Amino acid sequence: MGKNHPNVDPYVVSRVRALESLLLEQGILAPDTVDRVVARYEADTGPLAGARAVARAWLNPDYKALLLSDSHQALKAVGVESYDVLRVKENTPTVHNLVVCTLCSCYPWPVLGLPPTWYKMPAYRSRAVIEPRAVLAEFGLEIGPEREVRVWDSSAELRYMVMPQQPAGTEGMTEEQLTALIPRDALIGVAEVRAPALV
Amino acid sequence: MGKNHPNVDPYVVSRVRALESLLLEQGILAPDTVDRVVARYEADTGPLAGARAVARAWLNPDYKALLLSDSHQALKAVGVESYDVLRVKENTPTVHNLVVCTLCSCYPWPVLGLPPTWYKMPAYRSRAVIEPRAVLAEFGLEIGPEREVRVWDSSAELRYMVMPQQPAGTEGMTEEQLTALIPRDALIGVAEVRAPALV
Amino acid sequence: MNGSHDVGGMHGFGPVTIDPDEPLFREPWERTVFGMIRATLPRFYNIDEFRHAIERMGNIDYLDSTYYEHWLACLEILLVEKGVVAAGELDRRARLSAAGVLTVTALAAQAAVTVSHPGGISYWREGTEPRFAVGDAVRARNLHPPGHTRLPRYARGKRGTIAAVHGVMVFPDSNAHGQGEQSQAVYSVRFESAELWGESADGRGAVYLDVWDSYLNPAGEQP
Amino acid sequence: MNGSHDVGGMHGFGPVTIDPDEPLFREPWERTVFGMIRATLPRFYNIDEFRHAIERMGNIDYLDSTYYEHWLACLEILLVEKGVVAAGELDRRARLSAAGVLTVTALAAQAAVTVSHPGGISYWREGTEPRFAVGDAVRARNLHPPGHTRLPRYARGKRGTIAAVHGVMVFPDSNAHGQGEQSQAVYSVRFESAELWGESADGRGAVYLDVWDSYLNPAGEQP
Repeated sequence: MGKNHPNVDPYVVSRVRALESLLLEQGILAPDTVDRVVARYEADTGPLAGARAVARAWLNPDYKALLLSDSHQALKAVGVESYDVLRVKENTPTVHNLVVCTLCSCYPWPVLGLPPTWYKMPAYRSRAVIEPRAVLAEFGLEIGPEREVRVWDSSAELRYMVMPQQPAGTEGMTEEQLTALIPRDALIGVAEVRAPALV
Repeated sequence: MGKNHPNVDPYVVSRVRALESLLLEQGILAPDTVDRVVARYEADTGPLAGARAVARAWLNPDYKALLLSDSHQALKAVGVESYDVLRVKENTPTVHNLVVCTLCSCYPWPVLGLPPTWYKMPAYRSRAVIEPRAVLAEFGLEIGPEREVRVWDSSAELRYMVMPQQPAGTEGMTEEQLTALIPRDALIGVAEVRAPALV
Repeated sequence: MNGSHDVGGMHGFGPVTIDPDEPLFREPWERTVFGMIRATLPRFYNIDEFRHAIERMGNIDYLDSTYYEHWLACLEILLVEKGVVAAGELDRRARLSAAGVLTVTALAAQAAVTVSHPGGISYWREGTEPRFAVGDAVRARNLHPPGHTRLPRYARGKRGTIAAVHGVMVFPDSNAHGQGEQSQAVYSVRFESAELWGESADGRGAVYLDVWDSYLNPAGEQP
Repeated sequence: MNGSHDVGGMHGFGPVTIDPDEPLFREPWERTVFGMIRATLPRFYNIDEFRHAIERMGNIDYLDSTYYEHWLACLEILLVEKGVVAAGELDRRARLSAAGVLTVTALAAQAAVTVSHPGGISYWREGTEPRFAVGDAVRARNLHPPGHTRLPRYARGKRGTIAAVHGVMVFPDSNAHGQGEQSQAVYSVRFESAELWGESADGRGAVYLDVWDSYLNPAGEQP
């Protein structure tokens, strides 16, 4: 299992198939259940709902205030229903925010999709709380010593998303254009949003 | 490697042989070095020097005082030279002592030989400091709630040995007889010394 | 439980390894495991039992296996414990599957199994007034329960400040062990990096944890 | 280093497993590794470099390997780092050995390699007056160095009492990293079980740790 055997493990495959067969026979799974529950994550690979909410917040101060104070209502406006546990943390010139789950891998699926593998691995989870600046530097993000780093460790059922700073040079862009600029990593807090390069 | 593969690992054997060949060629090992350095541990499997020191202490109050206050001098009398880091901790009706090394596997080789595998494993090392009574119970030793358990975690170059209580019914026995009664585990603190069963 | 899952502040796991091209699932079996968890949680076990089952894998297996292997272990542990599948039958079928002779028959009558939406499970509860208010100085208790807990080791005994009062939520330490929801206030607590890590802190900053009421004491009290 | 080796207070490793009939060495290669460590320590590396090399194995490998596998890893790491053996040559010979074609030639001229007796290495040093005396109330500092340290995580930030002043000894945190002996006082410090584990303590008792001076503050100061 695990890191020493990254490829298909026939033992694991057999166990999964055995379990699946038992759940199918008992009607706990239908033949199409797996396809149905993974469909939205396989389809919804971007632009993400979270990116859209951030883009709208950049353009609309009222929406931004709502997203920061009552994300439940704000998310409905970008098509995410019934997600009442998200807290959005705004990056500023003096504060950079970063999201982690040290105890497992909690992550805001409805707004960001399924987490990347690195988010779920001990290397990120262990280091994000004790040396966030070193971790961010590995992602290419140097945070100046005067800027505070706030790490949000998702230890309860609350979930966190970062609102990155709008980059200079994107004034006048539409919500659609801004949404496309915002990578998932900026919403976790390990990247910034960059203006499109001038060609 | 490790727990999932307890048997001979051909990879490990090859590495060891490769390393040994390099050290032999450079004269860092001689053909007999390994035999010579393990000889005393393979020969000296008991009675242990530690057991002899404890037996003598039971019989001789002056020796006991010396063993508890200056083990360096006391150990010379039982044939252990130059071991100036041992501290002997006496069990009493109100105190039970237990030895562990949570960070690695430090152990008083010159008086107790090489440690048993359980002493070196995470199960013992992790639990001895947080639930010593539960660990002792698994070894068959129930410590009453009024009795204090002192755990000696060997975090520096000091080493620890427990002086168990002399069991009732062994008065009049010789040092030789008492030495043979004292098991290694009693000197680590996970056993008591029992009088020989009446036959 | 002071287990290997509680990695916050550990060294020795190496650099963060990023695969920019990784697929959503690396193997088809991961996809199946994902679906099986979604179809059985919370029908047969709750989220806290799910997390604790992973913690119960054992420290070495936990670290030496992947995310979806954790989920598989959880399914095997909980569906057997809850009586949904029999351990022996699971083993028997795994052997048949390994030999390529497992016949799978879906129950014909149930084309439409409904699966709860993850967002549809609410952990909010009604409850009493919170004990602490924003700005209060608190200290995380020095707790080491052998069972499930969501107070990571790195925060225990440390002082913090209430940054927000979230509301009342189900208590994982009881809910993971069949001891009911015992719902209580949850706070966002700010712990300064220097308080958590001393001189090893890597600069200005803080960690915010979501902390249940019973994990906290007023700052003046000992942990 | 907050690594997997620092297991004090962890759960999840299962019961203590005792084999009353275990041999001194389970395999011949363990015996060879034992001899190789004895022949090279302290000639090529010191005890603190030895311990830290094991800690540097990585958290998974550390937990998923046996005691003598730890020693082998240490030999491979340190003898390569110290230039005693070349990594490539070691790999080459391991392949030859695996193929059963490794020829071993001992250096003829050195029948009498002398090996230091472990008791013959002294860690005691001369030094200044200790800062603390028996009975003093102290608090272990909240240190999280990425390198070697002998202050286990479970004691950090905790209050204790000086039970004995051992004397002056080599400081592992520097000696493991080529930064000299920086010798300092070492104390026996008594930590009450209730201080360490709160309500999870399993009864009357205490843990005694041997603690270097620079790991401690007076109890009144913050950790």
